[in-house]
Amino acid sequence: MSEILNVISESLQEGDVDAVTEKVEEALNGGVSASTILHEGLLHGMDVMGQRWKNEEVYMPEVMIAARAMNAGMRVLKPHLLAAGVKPIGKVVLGTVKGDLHDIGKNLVNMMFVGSGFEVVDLGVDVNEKTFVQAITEHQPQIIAMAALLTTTMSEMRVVIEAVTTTGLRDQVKIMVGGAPLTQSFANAIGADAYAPDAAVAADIAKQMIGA
Amino acid sequence: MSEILNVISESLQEGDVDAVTEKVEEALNGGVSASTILHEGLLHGMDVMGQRWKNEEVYMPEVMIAARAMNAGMRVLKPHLLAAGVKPIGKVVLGTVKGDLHDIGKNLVNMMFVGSGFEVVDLGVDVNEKTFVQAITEHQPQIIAMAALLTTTMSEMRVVIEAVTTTGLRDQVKIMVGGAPLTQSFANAIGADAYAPDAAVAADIAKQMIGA
Amino acid sequence: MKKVNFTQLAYTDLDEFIYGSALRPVACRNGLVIGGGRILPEINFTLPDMLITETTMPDVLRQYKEIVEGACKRAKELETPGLVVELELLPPATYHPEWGVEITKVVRNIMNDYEQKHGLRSVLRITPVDIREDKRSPHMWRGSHWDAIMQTFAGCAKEGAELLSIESIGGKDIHDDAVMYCDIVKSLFALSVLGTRDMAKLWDSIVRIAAETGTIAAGDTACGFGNTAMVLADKRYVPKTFAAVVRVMTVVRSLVALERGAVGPHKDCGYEGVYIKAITGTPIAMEGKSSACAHLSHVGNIAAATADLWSNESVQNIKLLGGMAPTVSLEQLIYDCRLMNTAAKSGISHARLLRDWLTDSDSVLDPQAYVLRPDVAFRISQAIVQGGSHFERTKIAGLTAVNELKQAANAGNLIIDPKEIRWLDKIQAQLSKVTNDEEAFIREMTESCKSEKYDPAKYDLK
Amino acid sequence: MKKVNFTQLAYTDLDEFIYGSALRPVACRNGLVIGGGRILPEINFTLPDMLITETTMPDVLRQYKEIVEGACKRAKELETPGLVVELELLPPATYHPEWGVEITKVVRNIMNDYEQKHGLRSVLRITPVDIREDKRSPHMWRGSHWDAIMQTFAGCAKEGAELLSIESIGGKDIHDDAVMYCDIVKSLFALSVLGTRDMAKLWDSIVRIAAETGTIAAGDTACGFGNTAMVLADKRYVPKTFAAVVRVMTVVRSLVALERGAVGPHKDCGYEGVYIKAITGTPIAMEGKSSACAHLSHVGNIAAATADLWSNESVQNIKLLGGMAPTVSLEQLIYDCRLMNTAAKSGISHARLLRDWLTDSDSVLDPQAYVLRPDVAFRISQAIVQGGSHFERTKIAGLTAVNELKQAANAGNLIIDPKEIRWLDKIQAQLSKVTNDEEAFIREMTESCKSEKYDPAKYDLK
Ligand SMILES: [Zn+2]
Ligand SMILES: [Zn+2]
Ligand SMILES: [Zn+2]
Repeated sequence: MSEILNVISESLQEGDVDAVTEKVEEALNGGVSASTILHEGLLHGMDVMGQRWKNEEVYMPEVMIAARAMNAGMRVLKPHLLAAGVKPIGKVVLGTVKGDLHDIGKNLVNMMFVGSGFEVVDLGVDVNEKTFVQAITEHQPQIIAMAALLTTTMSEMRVVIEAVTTTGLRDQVKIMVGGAPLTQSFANAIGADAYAPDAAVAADIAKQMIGA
Repeated sequence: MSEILNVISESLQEGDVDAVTEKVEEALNGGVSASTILHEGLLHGMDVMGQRWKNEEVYMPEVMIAARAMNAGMRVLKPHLLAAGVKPIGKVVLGTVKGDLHDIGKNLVNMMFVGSGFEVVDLGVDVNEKTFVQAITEHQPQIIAMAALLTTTMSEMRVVIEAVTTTGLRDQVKIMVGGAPLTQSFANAIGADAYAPDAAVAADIAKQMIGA
Repeated sequence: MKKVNFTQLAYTDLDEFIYGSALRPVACRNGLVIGGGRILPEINFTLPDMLITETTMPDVLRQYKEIVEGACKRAKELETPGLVVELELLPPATYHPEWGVEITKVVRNIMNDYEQKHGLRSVLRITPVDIREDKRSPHMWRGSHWDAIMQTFAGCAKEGAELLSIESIGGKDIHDDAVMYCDIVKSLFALSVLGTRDMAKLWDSIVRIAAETGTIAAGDTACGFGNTAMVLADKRYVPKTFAAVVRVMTVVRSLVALERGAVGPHKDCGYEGVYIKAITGTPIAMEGKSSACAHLSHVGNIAAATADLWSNESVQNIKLLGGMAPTVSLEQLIYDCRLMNTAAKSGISHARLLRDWLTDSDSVLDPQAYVLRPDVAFRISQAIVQGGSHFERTKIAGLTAVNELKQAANAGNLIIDPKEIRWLDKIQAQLSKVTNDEEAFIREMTESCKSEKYDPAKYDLK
Repeated sequence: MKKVNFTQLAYTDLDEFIYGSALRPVACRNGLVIGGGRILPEINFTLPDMLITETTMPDVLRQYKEIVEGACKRAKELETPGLVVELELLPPATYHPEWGVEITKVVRNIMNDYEQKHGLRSVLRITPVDIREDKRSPHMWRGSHWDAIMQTFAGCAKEGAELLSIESIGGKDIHDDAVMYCDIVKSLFALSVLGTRDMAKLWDSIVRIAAETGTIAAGDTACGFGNTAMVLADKRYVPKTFAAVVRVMTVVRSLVALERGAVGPHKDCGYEGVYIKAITGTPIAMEGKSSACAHLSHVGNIAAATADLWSNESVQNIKLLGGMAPTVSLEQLIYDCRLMNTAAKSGISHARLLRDWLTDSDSVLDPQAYVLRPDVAFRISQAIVQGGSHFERTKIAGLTAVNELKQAANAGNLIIDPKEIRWLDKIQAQLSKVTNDEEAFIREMTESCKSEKYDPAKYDLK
């Protein structure tokens, strides 16, 4: 790996937004392809952080801060990736379901997705089925990810899946669900494609699901 | 109430099998109708015991012993009831489902049914769906009552209900279910007509269900 | 700004700081006294997987009926000397105060019944959900969402809910990020500026409703702050040391309820209750091992050491083999209370022994447990009440907690992973750098805390 | 008939009769000692609503994996010094011993993993289900059903299950009716004649398998007898006094396992364990408040007083808010053990204090709790071991229990409903009338106990 990519990866691991921005620009100017910067710089750095997290060497904020730097790098990189026809490994529409105001788990999942190279459209909390359906039409994601933290909102996921099915969009997207009161068997029962038992594994499961 | 019916009721409450048998015969010989003996003698006595049980004045064995005496009285009375065209308030086919050897709860329910004037066909424990279906054809009950005490046998109830439906017998019977791991919502989910949260209330629920 | 200013601890003797007894016990209408010498169970519950709508309301009411009927029946069978039932409303039942009121009626009816027929003395705590977290809430202290909360309090109080509580969320808009990024300065801002300001307004209103309805302004909990950090720490997302320091910093925020006239019992899911009790002498609800149904924790025993009510936090109404889960939970609470009350009945020195075993059994293994030690809570509380403002107090809370944890680790009284120690240094450095000028701090943070979720105008900050 | 005849108590000093310590501790292969000075958690579990068939076996194995993985992970996080996992097989996994063996492998693999990687010391108890209760079982001591049970023991032992246990059902065919009708004479017959005979044959075989596989013949439980009565008493179907007397009468039956060479730890769901420990000095598993998930009880605290393993009895693998139910249960067990071990560590006199609070907190309120008092268990055990035969001992057990309960009620040490006292008189009268001639008793009962369920030929009785 060339020196500059190394620096990008390491700056990202340190969460240094300025350095990442600057070095990505420098690499582009130096003729490194956007795709190489993405994979061997940014995603490489995120991969290292992901490994260190799995090895219990770092905590989530350190991964989050790296992901924030990744986001910064992506802002610079995105037009170049588009121009070169490089696509993100996948696009995810994400939200906490209607009636549920829980935010933090969803935000963690968001960052894990970003760190794995997904493009994420975060619909926020208290998202009803219409908004999910609309977002599929508008953003054409491969994946819909829903969170629910209450026993009295988890069944809103069923409502969303039914709405997606009724509008004929079910074949276009994989649907994954997560949240404290959920289980694999609930996910199966409502017709979801996957269940993430934990925010930390959501992105891995998503990758498997779309073969990325 | 005439003196002899009173004596029958009281003997029954004491669980005195011999006295009940004797007095029922005496009443029949004295020209009291079988139906009157049943309702104002035997069932009256069971009613009193049921009330005393609800008021926490007696324990279940005392009710059970009364029910045993009721059974003895019924043995004398039955041909006369048949001759007079008097029918039991209902017929119940009862059993613990396949794979489940639990007996005691089912036996309690049996006795509660008998004490309420039902005719009971007890299929025993570990009863598979075929045996239930056969019993409907053979005994023409109004009610099927099933028990399951294990989380790994409760779903056998679903199997039975499906078998009853498939064989076209579903409209002929009401189905009630009970047992420690069950809930009303499980009963609803498998298509049962009623759920008995407790052996003590099973007969009351059954009566309501068939409008007896 | 404070109505009552707690500048010293209510307790002077650590030996008296103990479960079941509070210096300022709370007497309820039916004579049941909380903190009057024995610890009592407080049962919590939620609905199973179901939606709450106009259509499902009959089912919803049936669920609550079944739960409370089951709980009261078991409490009676186990001859419980007293019972607190907490009705933590779900969002729709606060958005529609009339639903909350209807649920209260159903629950209260059963409780009345068991009191009259079986002599089971019970008290109902009502906890509306703080729907001001909804982005559509126009303002923290007025408008539709505020009104719905207050109507819920007033309506439920009239129907027999006697203890008024809430898990208020003022500052959570900032604090969620503070936890996710382990940003202790943001945490300080959220708790000491936004949180305390909100608490003052909120509790002034609740105290007024309590006075008008003859009920008790009980207390708040920093659940959305401290427990969020704790749960993330338990998943190893954030360091336990961070969660422990945040816990201590929530003290100043939750104390505001008492400053504005609340009298306890403090709500269950705020472990800062230990400090509240030390400072104010009012009784507290706590939750520990018996609330594992709601969240795992590292404070299963120590949480009981100074508790006056013992809670299970929350459990869905689902069937376990032994019965419905809330009934099962209550049985466990009752036995825990029985044990503690039996020890207490045989003398204060025995109660202290049990308190200390409860304490020592957890405190060495986890920093979050360590800061709940009665002696530690005493020392840190003493430091906190030296602070002049909420801002200053919260900063003191954080820094003192860091010191206590470091000393404990050095002395071998607390086992912390070196990774965790590193975070203590980080927190200390960040907190130490914060200006002492509150106004300057607010300006600085308002500048840097731009986010979609946080709207200063809702707090009347520009 | 007995290999070892226990004619006096192992304990001479009531003060030493305490939780966590047994006179004859059991050392496992990995060095974990049960009854060696500290009480350890024993986690139990069952599957959620699902069928067990050839087709669902992959799902079944996934379930067990998830359960044990979750339990081991939490045990490690809470730094548990040792863990016993009980695998109570469901009927299909005993009818098909190869399924039981497969499940054992999966479970044991995870336990090995946590032991090697994280130093979590754990031991597996295997409990086949006693499928001889099936009417199709040709005989109690030979034939298809007996063979399947023994194959299960041997197969699982080879795969790393180290403690062999069973809830055996010899005599249950009669005893179910005895409970339903509160017929203490039938109970006597079921326990002292059928039960003890069956236990001798059964445990001779299990002890042999243990010797052959280098595992430990642990112990039995009269769950199907004593707990059936207890659960019905809790529903108010049968008097609690009846259930209490039956409990004491089960002692003689369960003791047979030890007479034939079992060495403990006695299985959890037999509260007669207290007596087994008093008489033999072997460690016992007990279950109390933390087993409310499996069944409510009136012995939530007292059950812990002399326990060496602390169990939750059973819980389905379903999701609670805090995690999967078995994980939640284990956390509660761990905290209970922590508290008891902390007290014990600060001295035997402290352990005794805690033991006595656990005892006193329950024993006055319920006869079933009262007979578990260490002092009462001591006195009754002393009477029991005076009996020459199992028959005589069981009769003594019942009559002595009646006396103890009456005296306690008279002295105000036990509150019993007058209705309940009436039943004590009844039981006493019935038991007193029973002949002392065992052979005559057997003849008489075989005559009068005609029932569809009971077939004397299966016990080699004519
Ligand atoms: Zn909370
Ligand atoms: Zn709560
Ligand atoms: Zn058992």
